[in-house]
Amino acid sequence: MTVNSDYLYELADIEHGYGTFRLRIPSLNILRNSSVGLSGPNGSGKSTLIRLLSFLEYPEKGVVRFNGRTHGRPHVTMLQQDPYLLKRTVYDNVAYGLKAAKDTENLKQRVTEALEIVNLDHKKFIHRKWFELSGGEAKRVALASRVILKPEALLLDEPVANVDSESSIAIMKAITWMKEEHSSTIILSSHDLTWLSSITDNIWKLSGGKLAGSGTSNLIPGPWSKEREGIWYSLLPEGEKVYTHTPPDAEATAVLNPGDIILSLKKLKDISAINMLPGVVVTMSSDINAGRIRLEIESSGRIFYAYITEASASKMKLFPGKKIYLVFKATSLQWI
Amino acid sequence: MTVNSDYLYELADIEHGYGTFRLRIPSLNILRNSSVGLSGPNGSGKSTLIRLLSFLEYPEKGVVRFNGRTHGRPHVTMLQQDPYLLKRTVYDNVAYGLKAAKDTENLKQRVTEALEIVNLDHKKFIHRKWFELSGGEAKRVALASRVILKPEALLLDEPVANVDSESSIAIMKAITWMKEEHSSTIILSSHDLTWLSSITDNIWKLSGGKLAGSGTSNLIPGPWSKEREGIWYSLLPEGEKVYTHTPPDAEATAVLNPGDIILSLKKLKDISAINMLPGVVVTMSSDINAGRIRLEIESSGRIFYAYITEASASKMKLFPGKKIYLVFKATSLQWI
Amino acid sequence: FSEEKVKDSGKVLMMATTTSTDNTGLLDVLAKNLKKEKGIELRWTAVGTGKALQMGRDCNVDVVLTHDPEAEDKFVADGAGINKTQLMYNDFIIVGPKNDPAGIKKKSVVEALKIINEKKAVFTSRGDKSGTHMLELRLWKSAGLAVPEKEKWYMETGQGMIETITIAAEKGGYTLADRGTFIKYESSLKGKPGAVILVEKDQALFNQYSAIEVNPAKCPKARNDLAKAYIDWMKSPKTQRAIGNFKLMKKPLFTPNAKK
Amino acid sequence: MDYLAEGFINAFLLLIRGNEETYSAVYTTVYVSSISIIISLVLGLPLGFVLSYYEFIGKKQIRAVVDTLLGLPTVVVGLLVYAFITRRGPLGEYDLLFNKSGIIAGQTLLILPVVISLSASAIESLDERLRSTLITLGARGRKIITGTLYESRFAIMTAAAAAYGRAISEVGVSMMVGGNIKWHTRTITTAIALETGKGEFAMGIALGIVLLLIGFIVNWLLIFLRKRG
Amino acid sequence: MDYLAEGFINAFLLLIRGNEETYSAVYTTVYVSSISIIISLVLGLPLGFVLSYYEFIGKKQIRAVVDTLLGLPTVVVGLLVYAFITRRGPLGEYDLLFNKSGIIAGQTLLILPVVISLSASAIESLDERLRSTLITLGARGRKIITGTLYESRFAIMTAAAAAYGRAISEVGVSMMVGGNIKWHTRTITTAIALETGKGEFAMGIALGIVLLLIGFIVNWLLIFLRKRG
Ligand SMILES: Nc1ncnc2c1ncn2[C@@H]1O[C@H](COP(=O)(O)OP(=O)(O)OP(=O)(O)O)[C@@H](O)[C@H]1O
Ligand SMILES: Nc1ncnc2c1ncn2[C@@H]1O[C@H](COP(=O)(O)OP(=O)(O)OP(=O)(O)O)[C@@H](O)[C@H]1O
Ligand SMILES: [Mg+2]
Ligand SMILES: [Mg+2]
Repeated sequence: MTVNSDYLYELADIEHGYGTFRLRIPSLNILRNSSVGLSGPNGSGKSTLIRLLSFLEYPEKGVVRFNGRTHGRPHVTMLQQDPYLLKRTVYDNVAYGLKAAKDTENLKQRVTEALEIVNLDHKKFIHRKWFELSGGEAKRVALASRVILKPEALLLDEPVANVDSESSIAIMKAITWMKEEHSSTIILSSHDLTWLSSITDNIWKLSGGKLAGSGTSNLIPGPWSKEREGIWYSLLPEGEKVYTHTPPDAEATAVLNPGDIILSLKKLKDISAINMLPGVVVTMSSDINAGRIRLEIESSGRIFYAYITEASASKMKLFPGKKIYLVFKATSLQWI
Repeated sequence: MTVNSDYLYELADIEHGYGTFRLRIPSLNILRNSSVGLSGPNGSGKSTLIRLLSFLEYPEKGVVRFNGRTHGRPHVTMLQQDPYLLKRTVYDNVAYGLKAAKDTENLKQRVTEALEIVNLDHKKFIHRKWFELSGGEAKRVALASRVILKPEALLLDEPVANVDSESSIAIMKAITWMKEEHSSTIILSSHDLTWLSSITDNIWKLSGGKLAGSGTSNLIPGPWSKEREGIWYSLLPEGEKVYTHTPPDAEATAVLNPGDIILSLKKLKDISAINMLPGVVVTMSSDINAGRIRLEIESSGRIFYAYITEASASKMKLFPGKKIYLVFKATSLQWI
Repeated sequence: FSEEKVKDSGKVLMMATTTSTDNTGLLDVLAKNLKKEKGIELRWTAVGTGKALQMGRDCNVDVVLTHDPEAEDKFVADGAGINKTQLMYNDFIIVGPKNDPAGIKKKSVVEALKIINEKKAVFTSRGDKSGTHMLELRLWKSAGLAVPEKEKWYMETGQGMIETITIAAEKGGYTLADRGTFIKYESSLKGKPGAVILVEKDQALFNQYSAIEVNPAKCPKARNDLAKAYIDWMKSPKTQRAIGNFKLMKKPLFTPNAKK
Repeated sequence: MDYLAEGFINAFLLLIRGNEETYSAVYTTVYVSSISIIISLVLGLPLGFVLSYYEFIGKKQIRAVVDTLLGLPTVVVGLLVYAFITRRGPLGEYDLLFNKSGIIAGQTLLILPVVISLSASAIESLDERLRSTLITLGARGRKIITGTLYESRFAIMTAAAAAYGRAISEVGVSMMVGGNIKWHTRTITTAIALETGKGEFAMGIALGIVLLLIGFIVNWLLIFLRKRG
Repeated sequence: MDYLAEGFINAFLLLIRGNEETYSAVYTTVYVSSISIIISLVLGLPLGFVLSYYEFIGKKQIRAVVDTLLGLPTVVVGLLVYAFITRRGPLGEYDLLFNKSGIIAGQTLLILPVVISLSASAIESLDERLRSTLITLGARGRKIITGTLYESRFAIMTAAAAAYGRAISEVGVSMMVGGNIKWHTRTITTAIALETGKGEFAMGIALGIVLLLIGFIVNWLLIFLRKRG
């Protein structure tokens, strides 16, 4: 039945929206047993896409295929961004899904395990009522009630917002374990790119309802103004200009691949790259692809992502707080 | 009336709790026009403390003094961890507080400004209904409806959870502006210590309802087991042991000041420090106190915070992904 | 609430009466004449005799028009009312199923009740202390029988006349009814009634209606002047004629018998 | 069955031909129940708020009493009001008996528990975060009440619809206190009782249909207030 | 006012002395209204769920009709049921008229709109995240209904209390369909109507108090179900 058994999800010509917002995905395939991250600014459509993938909503146009079929509810489970606990005890919340599926063997023990997976002490929490929890505890109870179902696809919308750093690690490990032991496919959204890239095979970036390159691309939204013939610019929040060639329309959003950015300690002269933005390194973090370091650089009120090898990092003596220049060509900006 | 006019808040002998949880604060004073961060694991009492400071609840024991008085509601405003929007339009949500205070001069313009402060395009959002928002947008609308009130004390419970990185910067700047232009006192909680330390004068750490040192202290919870006379240890999630001298009780939590940690590239021998944990640098970020770099190091499933100067960072060629050892003495652990 | 002030200033007479006078439509005709001739606005509330007298006792009405001689006498004796005046009568009948299973047709009332008791035929009773009910109780007594209250065949409906007839018809039983209501019942069923008249024109079945003024000594606010005028007007030959001429389904319902 | 069909025809004729008696009863019904519902909402909503928003000793007991009063038979309310406003009663001098104001008092008493109980339940179902949101936004006193009621506006509207339904359909109070006096205190329901008592079942059904039409118009208007679907 | 005091004493005497007639009416009332409420909940809760959970064309209109039926006078329901179950009606052969089963049918018809409307309103007030939570946890079909009703259990209990109140306090159906036959179909409310009609106002009040006592016991039991406060 399945056209290509390597793909768990196949999306074609999707269009979906509310009000003025439209999610448009011409094509997207998700490999079985992979883990995919979704990033992008608020309102870019991450939650909308996750709702479509969990079959909570059906797209207005196009189809979402799961294992080649157009429905997949029993095999998919999702954690909402702002999860809701049933008005019952923690135990009843976590056990609910298994009870609904009439799979109640060893229930007590499985609930205990699920709580441990999300780093909650079952002795302390199992008998609490839904309102006797802090924000992060509630989030983790909701997560436990999904993890316990061991679904084919596990969709998590911002699972570590409000969660403490130790539990983030625990959740990261739980997700890896789900992927390895239960061959689950994992789809996650998060604003914490460090966390997200430590757990996913690749990250899709969304912007205004469109896929804007994969990985941790930089987005440069419009409006674009004309500087002179063939050269247009967009203003960053604190006044610096990003230059490009003629944009498709004045409101278009440009994508800048982090790999296309050159870092320099000094202002460079007489080079072909037109963009030279002053910035400050905010954080450096290790990337899942060993040997590479991910940088967050603030420039004119906006965060840019860039990569650097360990070798050049130590050669440039880069550390957080250091002032540097971001150098890239007008043609490096691509349109979505 | 006020005993000491430098302090906006004076807390003495506070005790408050639900179920088995107790928040106990023998004494805490918050300087006027300062910005204070609250950190700590889930369930440590951050939200509880913020509710007390916002006079939403009154402590079972002890008093919270605001400007020397025991109530302060009209001068304090708070953003809940999991904010709730009134079932009205964005405009009505943001304008609600000013209307309630019958302060409606220039209302439209002030609402527009408040939305811009939280990085929302007022033209796009002002007429939306409460349910026509993404998670991060809703959070920012809730924040705008607090910022617009320009209160004497602004309490924000995890203001940037679910918020994208660009908006985080905008919110950071808005808060700084509130502090400088309106002499507001700001109290924030967050799990994002990088963000938090970039905006606060100092951070209080909470653990199990108690203040556990200021700043980004490391917490090492029990249970403690006896290794031999005078030497006890606590197991980290992945099996490493942290040693200390006799704890006050087996369940006590120890505090380890980041300044007491020595970083080493090699395993050290024949030294007086008993603890030597292998770890990996996860992130490096610039600290508000210039010249210092904050490190997050994962060791045995737990994150440790440490500081290092720029000079030693470049001498040691430290970068994210590097393996190092955390060295500290048994006596560096303090009990709360 | 301006229209309600009329009651104090204008000539508004408040009367409590039984449902039979109201349901037949007699009062609508009389009230129109009274307004025209005397300028008195008659307002009435139609309830059971028991309740009507109680409303008189409570001073909530100025005059009562009822049909239960014993209760009326007690009402006057208690000092609640004065000047009891007989105005008209109609008569009662016993109705039952057309095939008359117990066989009481054309018997006297006393005999009919005896047969019903013997054969344990279904009998529905108003059971509501209305004039009709009180008469029924007296009839059982004069037949030398105890009221068969707890018998299975004896059903107390505790409802109005029409309902009681309807229940009798549904259950294939007998009941005591006033002629006026029965005519109404027949007419509403368009000539396919579930019950027919079996016993009638017995002296014991006369049903006397009387008006009583509420005692102004006990109820100072009562409009005794209007009550007196109303009763006088009811007694007048013209009104008495009008009562005699009042017909439903072309059948006269009431016989005027006010003493001159 | 015949009189159902006949009832429909009669209802139509009554309204088309402009039967004066019917219009008088319609007017009385609408007048009396509209005033009753307004008074009950004004009194009942704040009480419902207090009963759900605050914690106090005896709260549950009071709630049980209010819920019990939902089952107050209309005749009993009629009797109670009668006892007070009868000429010999404590309020006898105000001349409320057999007047519309008496019916209004009785209906208000009758539907007040409906408004209190249903609005308390509506407010209880609200998100717990609403309270702290209103307070942190600076709402005080009356603003908290109105803000809370506004958040539960759809459920409050259902409460109002249920209370209105109870008012226009009740017969015990109107009969006992109003007296079913033609042109004056006769409501549609007392007219139905009268017609049914006369055996005019078709007429009773006809008037019932008229009453339902009124209710339908009122509820149709409410729909326009419920914008969000 | 005397009636009130006298009524209280009478109520006390009725219950203490074990008045047989009263106990018979109490039994009939409780029996009839308990069965009616059970049938109405079984039918009404799923209908209320459908009316609030799904989106379909005509939903608002149906809701307006249901809300209108909240104002259905009990006499009219009585007449309707009567038309069907009279000997000459379509269901005449089943001998429902003047029997408890007839009253049950009528009361069910009467309180079904109450259950539907109030439960629909209760479910509408639920957090919108509940639906997606139940679905993502794998609930299907009946599980979604029960899960949703369970989340709104406090408001549903209020709906049940309101419906029960309407059933035990109604008089039109019991009178018209039941016939108020002593020892058989006489309920407390028809007994009250009878006593009041006789002018025995104190007795009417006394029976009203007895009825309220029953209601209070029922609501008191419900309190123990509402654990969370
Ligand atoms: N019910 C709705 N009606 C109208 N607009 C909506 C609705 N739900 C979401 N939107 C809009 O759709 C867009 C996409 O929302 P979505 O929740 O998918 O964003 P997101 O990427 O998850 O954002 P966030 O990071 O804030 O969670 C937003 O602009 C939002 O305002
Ligand atoms: N209503 C309640 N009843 C019982 N226990 C409660 C209640 N609210 C909170 N708690 C408990 O009190 C403790 C402190 O909660 P609090 O919300 O202050 O934590 P927090 O530090 O804000 O955590 P988080 O980072 O998850 O937001 C937690 O253990 C929580 O389970
Ligand atoms: Mg989202
Ligand atoms: Mg919290």
